[in-house]
Amino acid sequence: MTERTSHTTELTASPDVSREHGVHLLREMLRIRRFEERCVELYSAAKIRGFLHLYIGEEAVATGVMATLEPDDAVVSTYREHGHAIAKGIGMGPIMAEMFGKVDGVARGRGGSMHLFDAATRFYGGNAIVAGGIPLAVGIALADRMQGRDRVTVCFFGEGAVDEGAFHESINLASLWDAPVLFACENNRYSMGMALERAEAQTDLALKAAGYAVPAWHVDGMDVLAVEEGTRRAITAIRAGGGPAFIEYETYRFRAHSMYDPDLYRDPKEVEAWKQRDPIPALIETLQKLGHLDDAEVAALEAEVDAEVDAAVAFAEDSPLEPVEDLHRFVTSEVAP
Amino acid sequence: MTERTSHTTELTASPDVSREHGVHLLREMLRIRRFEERCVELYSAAKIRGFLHLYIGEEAVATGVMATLEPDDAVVSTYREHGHAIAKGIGMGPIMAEMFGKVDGVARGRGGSMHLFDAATRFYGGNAIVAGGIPLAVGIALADRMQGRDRVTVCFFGEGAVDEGAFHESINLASLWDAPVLFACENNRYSMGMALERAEAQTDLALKAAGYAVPAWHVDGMDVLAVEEGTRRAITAIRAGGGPAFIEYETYRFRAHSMYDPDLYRDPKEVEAWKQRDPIPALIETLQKLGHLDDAEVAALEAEVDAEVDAAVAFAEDSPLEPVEDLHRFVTSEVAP
Amino acid sequence: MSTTTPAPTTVTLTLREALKQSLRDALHRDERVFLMGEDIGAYGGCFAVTMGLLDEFGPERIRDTPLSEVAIVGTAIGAAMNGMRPIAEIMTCNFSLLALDQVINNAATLLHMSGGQFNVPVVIRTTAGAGKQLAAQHSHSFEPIFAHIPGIRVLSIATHEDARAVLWQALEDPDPVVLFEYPRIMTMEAEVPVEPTPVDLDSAAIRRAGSDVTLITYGAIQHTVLEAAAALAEDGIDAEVIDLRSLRPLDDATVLGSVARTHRAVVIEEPWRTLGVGAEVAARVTEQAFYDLDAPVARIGSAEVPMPYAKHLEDAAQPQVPAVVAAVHRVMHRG
Amino acid sequence: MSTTTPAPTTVTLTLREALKQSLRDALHRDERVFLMGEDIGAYGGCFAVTMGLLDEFGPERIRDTPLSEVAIVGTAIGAAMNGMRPIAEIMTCNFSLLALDQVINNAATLLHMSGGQFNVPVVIRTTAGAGKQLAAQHSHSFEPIFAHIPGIRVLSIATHEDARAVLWQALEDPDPVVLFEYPRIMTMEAEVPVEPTPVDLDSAAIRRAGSDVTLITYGAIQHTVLEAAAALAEDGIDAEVIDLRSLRPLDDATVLGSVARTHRAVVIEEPWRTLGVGAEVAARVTEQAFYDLDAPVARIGSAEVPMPYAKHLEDAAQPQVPAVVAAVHRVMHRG
Ligand SMILES: Cc1ncc(C[n+]2csc(CCOP(=O)(O)OP(=O)(O)O)c2C)c(N)n1
Ligand SMILES: Cc1ncc(C[n+]2csc(CCOP(=O)(O)OP(=O)(O)O)c2C)c(N)n1
Ligand SMILES: [Mg+2]
Ligand SMILES: [Mg+2]
Repeated sequence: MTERTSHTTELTASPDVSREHGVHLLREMLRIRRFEERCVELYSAAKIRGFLHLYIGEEAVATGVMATLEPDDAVVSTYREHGHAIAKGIGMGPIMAEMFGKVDGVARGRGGSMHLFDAATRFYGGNAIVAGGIPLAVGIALADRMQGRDRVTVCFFGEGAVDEGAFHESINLASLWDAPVLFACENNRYSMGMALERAEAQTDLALKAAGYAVPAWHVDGMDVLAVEEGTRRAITAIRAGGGPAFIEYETYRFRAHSMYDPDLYRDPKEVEAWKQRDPIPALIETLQKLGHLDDAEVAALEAEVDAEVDAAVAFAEDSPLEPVEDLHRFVTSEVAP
Repeated sequence: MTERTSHTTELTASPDVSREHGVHLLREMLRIRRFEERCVELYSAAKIRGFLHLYIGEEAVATGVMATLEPDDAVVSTYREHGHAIAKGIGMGPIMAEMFGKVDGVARGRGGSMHLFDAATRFYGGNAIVAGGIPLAVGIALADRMQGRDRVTVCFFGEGAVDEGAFHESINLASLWDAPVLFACENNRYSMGMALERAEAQTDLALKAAGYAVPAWHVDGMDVLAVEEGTRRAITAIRAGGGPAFIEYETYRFRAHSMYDPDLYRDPKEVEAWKQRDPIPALIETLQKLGHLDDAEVAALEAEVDAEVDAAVAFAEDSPLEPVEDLHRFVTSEVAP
Repeated sequence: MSTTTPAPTTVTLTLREALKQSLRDALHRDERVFLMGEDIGAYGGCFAVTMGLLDEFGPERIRDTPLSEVAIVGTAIGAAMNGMRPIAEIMTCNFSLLALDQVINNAATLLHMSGGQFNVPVVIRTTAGAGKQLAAQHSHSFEPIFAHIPGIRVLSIATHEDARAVLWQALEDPDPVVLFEYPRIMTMEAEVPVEPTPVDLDSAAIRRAGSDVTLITYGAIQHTVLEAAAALAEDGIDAEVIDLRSLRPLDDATVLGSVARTHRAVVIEEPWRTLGVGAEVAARVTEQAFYDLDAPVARIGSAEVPMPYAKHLEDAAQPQVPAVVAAVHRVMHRG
Repeated sequence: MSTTTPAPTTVTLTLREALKQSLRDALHRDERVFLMGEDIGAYGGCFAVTMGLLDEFGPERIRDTPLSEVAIVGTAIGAAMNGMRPIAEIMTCNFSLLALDQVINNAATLLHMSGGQFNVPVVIRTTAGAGKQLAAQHSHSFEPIFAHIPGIRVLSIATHEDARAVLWQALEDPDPVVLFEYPRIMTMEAEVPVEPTPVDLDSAAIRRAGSDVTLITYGAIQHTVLEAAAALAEDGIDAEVIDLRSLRPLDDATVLGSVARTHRAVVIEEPWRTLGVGAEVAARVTEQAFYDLDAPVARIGSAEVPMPYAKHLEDAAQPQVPAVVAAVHRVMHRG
């Protein structure tokens, strides 16, 4: 009888954070939250259409992860990517315009909510095929490595993506080829209506990474400081040439899967319990305890964020539509790059 | 820091075996070996065409596994399946006729070497898409379970199939649904020219099964008694309703991947070393040590097997071809079943 | 109390309800039937077609699966080979590509490759089509890819009558059946007989009789084509509208019979035109009725672009009434 | 010693060697080019096309992969989006179905879906065709499935000249290119100029000029078609043979130009006929040259069966010279 062991580590944050950085994190989370709350209104007003998947409740993950990245690091995301896009630094205006289907949108209105792209910030898109973006991330990272660039690619995906063969093929290849990728698994416990324990025979997702000799950690995804600390450790190792890493962020979406979802499969008590762990009030409390923030400052921050969201909506409203004659553009490249 | 542990067990055989059973195992291995040696000749003589993948060196696996099965148990296999087909009880004649492309072949000449099928012995085919048969096995097993039948399905595949997403999706589903499947992984260390350690970041394959909460064992695939003992333990647990199990049989193919393969990627010394572990002489030695067998009996066995192979070839030679007019038969069913 | 009102003979159903009734009917009739797919149970089905079935039939027969398209289809094939009658759902055909190997290399192939020993009575339900601003990865129409494959039957179901009958008929087939349904029209209502009427899904259906031109179509877009036919009627052009319904095998007889009368044909489909079903229909009509034709068969499909999100672009990319009307005018005025 | 023999101007190559030269050339010219695929390195390539390249270019540029078709294609796409010029090999198109989601939903889609920001200069090499008794799962011809998809370019390479030029040309394309090669003819030899000549792979090639009938084809089967043309010449029928070469986009001009002269056409391809490339070509010719045609365009494809192993059945299932000759006779004697 041989015993094989794989190690995973629970990370918890040190409550130490500078005022400046703490306020930055809070601002980012608020920007995402308020942006999406406005999206809900705009969806009801039929300004936004198609699928709309909200990140509300999960803001600590995108915010904490992006805090560890350099501007040149790349991100690959899913259809639930508003938070990632905003935190990576794409302007709210072009994101909102995208959701309005306008030509000043980040994808000229061709992508919509699920497909935000931005070459300037190395945001390689919302991919709406579950796990479909994971091999792309491996390739993007590999290209950086082959070209001698000191960059990391962060690949976000939900715990549902772990069901897909594409995840397994990709993490194995990343491990074999030492691709500088962080596999950032946002475990919000449900893939649409499917609870993790009904979808995976082994629910410890980090253990799966061990099947590919990839170091793996569990991180409290409701605590932005824990997210940042855990992620930084992984990113540092990856950037140092240590090959890929995997982090499972334990989180929760406060809203339904999409605007179409009647949310029949979750116990309202469960949702309520998770809402008690809302990362935004939690951070405010920490910062106030540390004496970094008073109520007036919070109010000012809120006002600042509201103004930004207002401006984004105005920008989106004002943007023209792409002329219909341009429908066939970008099926193939217009100039050789 | 949490530690997660998965257990796998090395099994080694007890050298205890009855004379009758020992001779049975030897006969089966010889039948497979001699059949395939004849296939090589017939390939050179252009009687057999297409791909021909030999099992020579791996006979202990098919033989030991089948010794644990009931006639009603099902088998799903790959393109390297002559050994499985013979050991499962399909007549050598119809198998050889298949390889000749004749109408009396197990698949009327439509399948050839890679696609042996036999409903009577519940042999669900050689599947030639790597890992393509694995979900079928889960479904076959599930159907038995749903219909209250006390049967097991054995799914053979090479270690290369573990690279494919299909393996991961399938073993997860089997585990979730308690499908009575044995995942029988024949680890012969190469998938075509790709050495396992170049293809899998984590080469302990049984550890991957742990990622799906499936019990897993390593078994010496060059020792037919070890194969039988280890498999029996798994099959008993599966039949008792314990859900799927995974066994990694450590084995080796003595020949190239297929008749097209120049075998440039293996060190001849490595091949030689494995040939020293040939399961057939090893079993003969064990049986002789136990006083179960003398040289004359071995010779008689050899003669018996040669005669069977001769008869199979004669059967194949004599079989007619399917009329060309029947080409379109079996694209759809002829009668509703 | 003692008076009885006569039982109603018709009922108003949405297409969604018609499909659900068909599933319920199949589950009741044959205990070997079971459903498996992503979110068909606890969630209630991506398009609510399977809503309530988990409660009614329990988790052994309404099986929620992980996000594992290969395993879903492959497992269903295996179960079908071993005595069950699985109905596997691939939420939308956008994800069916992930399982296409199983469909082509196994479902469509095993009967032939096993010399007739193993038939595969699996039904695979999926959905197709654009029109809800879901963008490129969620708006595909892959009927042509499936219709290319020998060994499977491909049905396209876009009316209430067909929807109510389809699953039982598909399950009676000993071979694999791939069903395309259309989310865009799930809420469309129609009055139908209380008792489902058997329909012959092997043959194309003439949805509107006409004498001047044959409009050949299938799927949700047929409702657009019927609108176009109504518009054409106002112009004095009497269009016959044929819903192919079975995309593999194709029912040539109905199409040719119509073209023999009208001498003109337009094929309208939602997939991309190049190598679409329309190419095949046009080629067949031309091969078999060359001298009947007064004009070449015209074809309309979606613009050959990944489907954009923005409504005005999506609308422009899909076949619309004016394009159908214009194409008919072109074939009427040529030849 | 001091005398120099003039450098030879031609060289005899197998198709395999021509393809290998094309790969070497690409690897030498641009250091961003790298190869990835199953058994391309240590094994030497499933069809020996990449034999020796690992020694020459090393494991960073000749990357053996696990059996993971999704990851191979997806990773290549990602690398292409980030400055590399990957050539991904899917050993045979039989396995390409496993990666089709990546091809369609990512490679073909990302440029458009990102509003023009991310082009995907990936080359995917694969092989197609039957004829080696490899049975149903190893004999597919999936060119039609790929040719249906907007956003990718699909090339079919079956001559030495094309083979020597193809990879560099494909790599010059800023968008995804899927290359079909043909194992059955890898050992075919031809004398070609020592220096590769640039060829225009966007356009169809007239492989044999003729005036009586246009035979439109692509891939390995064109050599069968050329044989048929030779046989027809003995019957006094002068056939023009066109190799489409680019299956997406299709070069209509070359085809229509020929049909305008011959007034008759037959399309011959190795895939199944239904919804094949031939359907599209027939539909286009009919649409654009209806009044030029003296007979409907005829189509020949493989029998609509999963390919059987037995030689006589495999032969019967594939297009052969007599079938081509017979089809030509039919179109010559009609109309
Ligand atoms: C291959 C594929 N299968 C199914 C779907 C439909 N679908 C969209 S999102 C989703 C749930 C994914 O869950 P998870 O990965 O956990 O991410 P989350 O939505 O929770 O963020 C499903 C099933 C899809 N988009 N792609
Ligand atoms: C999906 C797929 N990819 C590639 C191949 C080509 N191929 C055939 S056998 C083989 C090697 C498989 O190795 P393994 O699973 O270890 O089985 P073994 O041949 O060693 O028994 C490969 C790559 C295939 N048949 N199917
Ligand atoms: Mg989730
Ligand atoms: Mg192997």
